[in-house]
Amino acid sequence: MSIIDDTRLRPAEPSRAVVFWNRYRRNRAALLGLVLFAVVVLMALTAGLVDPGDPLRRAGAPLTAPFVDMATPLGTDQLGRDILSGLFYGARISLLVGVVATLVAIAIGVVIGALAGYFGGWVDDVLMRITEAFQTIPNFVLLLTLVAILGSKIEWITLAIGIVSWTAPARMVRAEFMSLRNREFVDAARNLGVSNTSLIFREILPNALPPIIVYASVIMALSILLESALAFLGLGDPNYASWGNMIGQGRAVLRTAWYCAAIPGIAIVLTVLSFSLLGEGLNDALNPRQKQ
Amino acid sequence: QDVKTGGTAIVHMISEQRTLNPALRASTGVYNISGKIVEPLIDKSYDGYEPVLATEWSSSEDGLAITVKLREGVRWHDGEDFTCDDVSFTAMEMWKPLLNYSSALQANLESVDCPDPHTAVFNYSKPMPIDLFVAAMPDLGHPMPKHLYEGTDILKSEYNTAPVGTGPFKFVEYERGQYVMAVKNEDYWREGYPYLDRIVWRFIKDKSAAAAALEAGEVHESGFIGVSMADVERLSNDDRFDVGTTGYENNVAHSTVEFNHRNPIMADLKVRQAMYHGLDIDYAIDTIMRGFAKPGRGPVPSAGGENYTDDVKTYDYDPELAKSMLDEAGYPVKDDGFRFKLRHRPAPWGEYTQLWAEYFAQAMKEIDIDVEILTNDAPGFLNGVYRDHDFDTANGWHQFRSDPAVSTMVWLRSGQPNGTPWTNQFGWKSEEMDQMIDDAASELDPETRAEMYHQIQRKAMEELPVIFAIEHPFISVTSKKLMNHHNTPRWNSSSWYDLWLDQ
Amino acid sequence: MPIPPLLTYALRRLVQAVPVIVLIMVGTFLLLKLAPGDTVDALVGDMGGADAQFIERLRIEYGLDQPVWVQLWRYMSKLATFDFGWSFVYEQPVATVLMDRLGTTLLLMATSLSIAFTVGVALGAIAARRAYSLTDNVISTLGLVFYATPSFFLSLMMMLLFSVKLGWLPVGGIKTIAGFYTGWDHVWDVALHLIMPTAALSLIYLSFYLRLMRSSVLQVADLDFVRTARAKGAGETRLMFHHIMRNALLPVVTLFGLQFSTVLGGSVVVETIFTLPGLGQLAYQSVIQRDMNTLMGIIFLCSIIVVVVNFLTDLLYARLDSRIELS
Amino acid sequence: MSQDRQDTAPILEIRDLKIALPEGSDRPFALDGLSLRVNPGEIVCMVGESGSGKSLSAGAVMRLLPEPHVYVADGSIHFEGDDLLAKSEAEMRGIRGNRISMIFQEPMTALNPQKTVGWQIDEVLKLHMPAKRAERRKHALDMLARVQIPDPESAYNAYPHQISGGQRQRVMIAMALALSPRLMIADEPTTALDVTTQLQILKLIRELQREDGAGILFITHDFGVVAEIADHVVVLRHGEVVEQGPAAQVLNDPRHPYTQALIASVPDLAPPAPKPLSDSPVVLKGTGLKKTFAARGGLLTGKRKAVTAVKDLSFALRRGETLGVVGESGSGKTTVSRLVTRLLEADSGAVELDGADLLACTPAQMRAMRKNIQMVFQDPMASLNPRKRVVDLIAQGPIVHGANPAEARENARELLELVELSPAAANRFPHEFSGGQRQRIGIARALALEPKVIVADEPVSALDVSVQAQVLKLLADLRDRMNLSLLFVTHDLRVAAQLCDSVIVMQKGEIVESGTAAEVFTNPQHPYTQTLMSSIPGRDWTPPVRNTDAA
Ligand SMILES: Nc1ncnc2c1ncn2[C@@H]1O[C@H](COP(=O)(O)OP(=O)(O)OP(=O)(O)O)[C@@H](O)[C@H]1O
Ligand SMILES: Nc1ncnc2c1ncn2[C@@H]1O[C@H](COP(=O)(O)OP(=O)(O)OP(=O)(O)O)[C@@H](O)[C@H]1O
Ligand SMILES: [Mg+2]
Ligand SMILES: [Mg+2]
Repeated sequence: MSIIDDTRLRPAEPSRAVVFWNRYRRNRAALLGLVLFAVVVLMALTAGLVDPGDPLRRAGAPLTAPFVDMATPLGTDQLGRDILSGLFYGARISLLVGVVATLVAIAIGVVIGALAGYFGGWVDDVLMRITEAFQTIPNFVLLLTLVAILGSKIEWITLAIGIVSWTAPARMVRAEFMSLRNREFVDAARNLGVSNTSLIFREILPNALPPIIVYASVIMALSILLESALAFLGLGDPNYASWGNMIGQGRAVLRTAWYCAAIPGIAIVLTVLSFSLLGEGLNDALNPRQKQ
Repeated sequence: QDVKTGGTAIVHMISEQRTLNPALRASTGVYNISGKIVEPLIDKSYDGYEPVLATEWSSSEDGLAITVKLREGVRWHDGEDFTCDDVSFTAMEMWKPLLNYSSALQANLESVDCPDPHTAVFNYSKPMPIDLFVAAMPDLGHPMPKHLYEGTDILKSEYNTAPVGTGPFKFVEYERGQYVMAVKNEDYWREGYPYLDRIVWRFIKDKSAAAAALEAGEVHESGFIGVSMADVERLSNDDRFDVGTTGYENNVAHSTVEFNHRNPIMADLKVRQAMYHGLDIDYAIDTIMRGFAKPGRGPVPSAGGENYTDDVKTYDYDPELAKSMLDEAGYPVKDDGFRFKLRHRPAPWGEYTQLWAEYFAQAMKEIDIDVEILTNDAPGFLNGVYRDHDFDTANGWHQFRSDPAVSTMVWLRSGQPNGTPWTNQFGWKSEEMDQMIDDAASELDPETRAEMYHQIQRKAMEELPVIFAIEHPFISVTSKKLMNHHNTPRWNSSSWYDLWLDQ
Repeated sequence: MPIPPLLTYALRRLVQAVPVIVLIMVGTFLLLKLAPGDTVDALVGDMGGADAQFIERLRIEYGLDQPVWVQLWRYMSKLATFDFGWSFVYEQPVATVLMDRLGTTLLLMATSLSIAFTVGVALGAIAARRAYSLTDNVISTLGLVFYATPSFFLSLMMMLLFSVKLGWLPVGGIKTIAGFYTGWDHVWDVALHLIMPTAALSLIYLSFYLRLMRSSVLQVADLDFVRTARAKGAGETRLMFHHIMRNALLPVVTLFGLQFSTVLGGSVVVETIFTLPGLGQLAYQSVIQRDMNTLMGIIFLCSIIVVVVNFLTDLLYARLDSRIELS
Repeated sequence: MSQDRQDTAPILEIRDLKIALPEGSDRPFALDGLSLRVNPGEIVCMVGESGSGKSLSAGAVMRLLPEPHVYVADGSIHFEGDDLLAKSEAEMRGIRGNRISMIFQEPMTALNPQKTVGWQIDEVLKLHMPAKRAERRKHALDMLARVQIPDPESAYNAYPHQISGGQRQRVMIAMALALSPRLMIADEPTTALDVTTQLQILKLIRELQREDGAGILFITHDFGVVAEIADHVVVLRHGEVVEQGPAAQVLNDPRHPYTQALIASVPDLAPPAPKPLSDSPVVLKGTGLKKTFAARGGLLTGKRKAVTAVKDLSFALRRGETLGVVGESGSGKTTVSRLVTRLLEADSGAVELDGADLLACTPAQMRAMRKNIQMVFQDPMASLNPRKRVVDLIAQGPIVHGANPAEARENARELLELVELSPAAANRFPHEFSGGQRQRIGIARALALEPKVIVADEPVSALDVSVQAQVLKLLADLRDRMNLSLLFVTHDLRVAAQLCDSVIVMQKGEIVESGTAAEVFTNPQHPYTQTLMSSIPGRDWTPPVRNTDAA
């Protein structure tokens, strides 16, 4: 053994998950985000277990204030529906809308962005023109149009939100792909005879994911806000208790029964906040740039 | 109290009225503005029909000719004289071919003769009941100045959005999306009127914002339930405002539940009756309408005068009964906990319609019927229900227009072409009912006519082609600074010549 | 005479924008045709009903009885001559309808975006400067909270507080109706009316700029040339203003261009609540009314605005980034 | 001489400096007990492998450590007798750039891209020199002239991106010397530059320092540079000083085994005896290759000028031969390697592999052909997919070409042993290895397909010298054992000299000279080749006889 020896391995590092977690928990705000997020998830999961069943059922006298009747601890709305129950079921809808719309947006964005960024040239030109077109139409107006076409079913609303949100991830994926496709490991794989599809999805995509995952939290937050704005305009799906619907209807009684709108409003603020904080935490953990 | 003259009254309007020509568009929204600028031949007061531009009217024996005497010395806002030519032109060029609803009413109008400048003779090919004619005139009888329209494309005339009339106020400007303004007509034929200097209609789409504007004193009146029901109730306890339904006697609406009778389940009378028993109408009136309503009793509302009767079959809230009726009808509860599933389309107008739909779904769930609400915007709704018939149940509100013949009967009469909104597109057809409606429409004797409508009303309550669940007038919130307000049964559509502002 | 490079550049951008705009127009047209119902349905709905012949006649009048592609062709060939057509809902030429609203919307967007931009950038820079301190935490948290608050919620709360409770600000509208102000009084009046809507819009977008600027500053502060400047003996303030800011602004400027159209969408809700006669609300109404021509006009106008704004941000970018030369 | 050094008053004196690293780092102290002094007019070179703490010691002197995570835990730093560690931040600002100045490695990024060169020089003057604007401008122009920038006036108004890398580094130097500092710290100031430019810069630093009599703390990892410039050498390893002394002594008679090993790793310039290859078959042959990067410009930049990266290039590579491609940055070396492997499409020309024209293959045929021609890349980190385990990285090629995955993985483990890595490495991810180890994995991956030709683009230029030697040795061993042909691209002439049988020298996309390594190195014909050869830093220094076994 000589003094300089580069064949001896370093001791094995802790697994990625552990490293990730260690980085993540350094950010205290992100931890708060995680806790809030966990609460929302828990609410979504336990809706129906903890609380009286159907959130659309008449549960008590209309417009009972919070903490007055213990059967409806957070009060009831105009039709006597239990707000607490709506809050729990609403968590389910908000998460569902957030997650599914995000998946849709990311899926479209990844495909378009990956093809444009990987192939460049005219493929890029065509796809980017389409992306620009989508970006130029105000997204909320497009959303309204889609909802006008598809109707206000929660499935369609979610899909529509996904459709209006894909441009940003597409641009991002494209940028990532454009920088990654010139990286040597891509050349290395190509030089091994790997096909384009595998190059795109097996070699490049996994490396492009971290910023996309971070951005997913932004889309998720925006999706929830979009859904609530739709509901505010009366275009929500009334078959489900969603926070947006609750605010949309609650605001009619804002002056007399503030809690109908304020409680779900705060729930939205906290949930969106949790996504944002989560996103920042993920960003710190996945793309460590600056050392604190 | 002494009348004060001058001042500007500011009125809230929920939605913008793009055209202001009441001879092209019959809708309360249009009248709300145009009523002050353009006058009808006849208006309605609490004492009955009141001459405006017409001074007297009479019918020939056979009902084929109606003669109307016109007021003399009336001038259009541009200074031209108002004459029979204007009436004749408007009736033939606008009321008959272009005016919604009026086309059906005037379908048999052959010509309008002008024996002298202030006499108009309406010639019909089939008898026209004078009562019906008169009842229709406040809404469907606005003459427009011939000299401004003749020889132009009437639908694209600039005067459609800048109307020239004979009314107490003259149109000034229309700022899209913001307001319409009209000023005092110094040359008004009613001497000494109007009191106000100016009226401004402000468009505020958002109901909460409208309530805020009322409270901030930026708006004096909001009609047609322009604020949320909660705010109506709240402001009714605020002594700065008069809140009430007076002045809407001629503008009463029903909140309804409509069935698609093409669906065999809905076609089953027992099911419809059971569903009616499942609806707690009183609860809905209390919570949704805040008490400003009463239970419906069929197609003619209590505001329908002699044509109305309350001697009809009624359906009390009794969910247990409803359930057993459904069981009997052969729709027991299945494994999924429901008897059957309904796709329900709510009309997208207004907060309480939405709530009514949600209450309907809620109530149906109590009797084990699953209701899926399909929300759409207006064209989507109208298409879904009235053209594609893609629904099981629907709800909305329908306005009664002072006479059953020109309003509610279309919901029961079969035979309208597909896609005509607010007609019987429900797949319900009863030869008997059709006959009864036709007979009533051409019956000239008022008493017999009323009796015929009672029959129709009773039959409708038995067979329930549509549930006329709640009858509600509209509600106004009015600042107490306004005087002489809501003093006619269609006040928001009237000319407001005697309105004044106490300040 | 040689054409100035800026002009050629502008021309090239214009030519590039044409296919995008055509794509948008055709896409929107077809999309809207997919929606159930048409203008006539909406109009009749608005009127409170009409009889069958009347409806039939309107359809023919508006050309809605033609096959879709005929309608599309008619529309596009008119558009090519900058004829936006007639709005059946407003019974006015679309161009008039749009021009009525454009001013308000541009005013609203311009003020809220510039406030959002300047305040966001300033706060972002301050937060980054004191990264991980209390100041940073307060600024960042506030930014996130505003970002997380639905705009309608914020608007309603503001209206409740400032108009109803305190009576300081008018509830809505763009000016005092029947106020008949002129000159500076008019300007002041409009400004008063715009305070709340502007605040509601800008607070939301502010947080975007704030967060981006913060991370951008942190990133730039780590770059070598900042270290060089430090080694020259430059103080923190000098570093921030002369070295970091300008470089950190670049991504923020890009976002500014990208976000412009989003703001128009975002203003739908705010305009509705504050009754501002702007394009956002008009767009929403046009969708609901199936007012094809008006909606298409808005989208067209909006595309033009976005193209212009992107062009301007590119110029700004080029001005800020000496590495880019327009040719 | 060592006596003299102690007598003069030092400009900089560091004693027992300890710099603490944040918790969780690989070692608690980045620097542990560094002592050194810099006398006036003296260049002290600090050498050591990557991560040994060189940059942090410079940071400590400037008081620009990334506190509070990294801080001076112990020791003292005296500058002209003053205790720097006791100075306030304001006092330090007065010293930085004025009495102590600094040059950094990357001239690309060390200048603010948004400010003109003149502004940036002016900034340092403005901060420390009470003078009028015109006066400062004149001074700045003088400085630019002093660092031999051709047209100082236009350089003054230029943005950094408008001048070349070498000129940028001159600007940095001008900035550093503008106020005649007592001490200048240069952190690898020439590493990013071409050999020819490097030599010019080194000479410039030397001259200017002679004129001003400043002390220089010069950080480098290249013993060639040390030999070129140093008066005194400090050798660092893992934050500890292993040896220091006068340059001549450390270079020619290193005492510490580590220093000895380091010096032994420096390739010497004598090429090996030519192998008898003329009768082996040609495996790879390029004819008339041409590549022009036609410029599809960005939206904003418009059309860029077309760059001809390679024009009319022909070569032949025989079995068992190593063909070196040398030339300075931008001469087209990488382009050649990518054309040959068809990672770039050539504009014209042919590449024959065992007689088959690669450039004429269909994509599918090409994928099959790739088996025969493999690559080793420059950046050992960037060329390994960070999301894949080593075993999968190595087995990927065979699996793509139809091998049984389980067998391919088994093979991969064996290959790891071949490149002298423990099979335990198989299940790790690339980031868990050092640079040299990663390059070994890269070699194993190339070998997994049992190719006929390996194309290596600067395979060792990202590695420390010591490791470089080992990787080169491995490569040479494998080549000989498996009778591989190697197309070896490098800008480092020392490396080329050590490994290559024949060499082609490129300039601006063209071959200016080719021949056996021995011919080209001992008797360069073309003037360009001659300049290249004479620019090799420390070319007059021959590392002492290897008395340690470096491997
Ligand atoms: N900001 C920091 N935070 C934590 N660790 C650091 C920081 N900067 C440097 N280090 C660690 O300190 C050690 C010495 O770093 P330094 O930059 O001085 O090395 P170097 O000798 O200059 O290496 P190179 O030749 O690669 O530039 C390394 O192990 C590095 O990981
Ligand atoms: N993708 C590309 N697009 C445009 N120009 C390019 C591209 N790749 C290389 N060039 C240009 O081609 C020329 C040759 O580049 P190449 O990378 O082959 O040089 P090199 O000899 O490998 O340099 P280095 O030693 O810096 O790696 C350079 O002028 C470079 O700017
Ligand atoms: Mg270093
Ligand atoms: Mg290269």
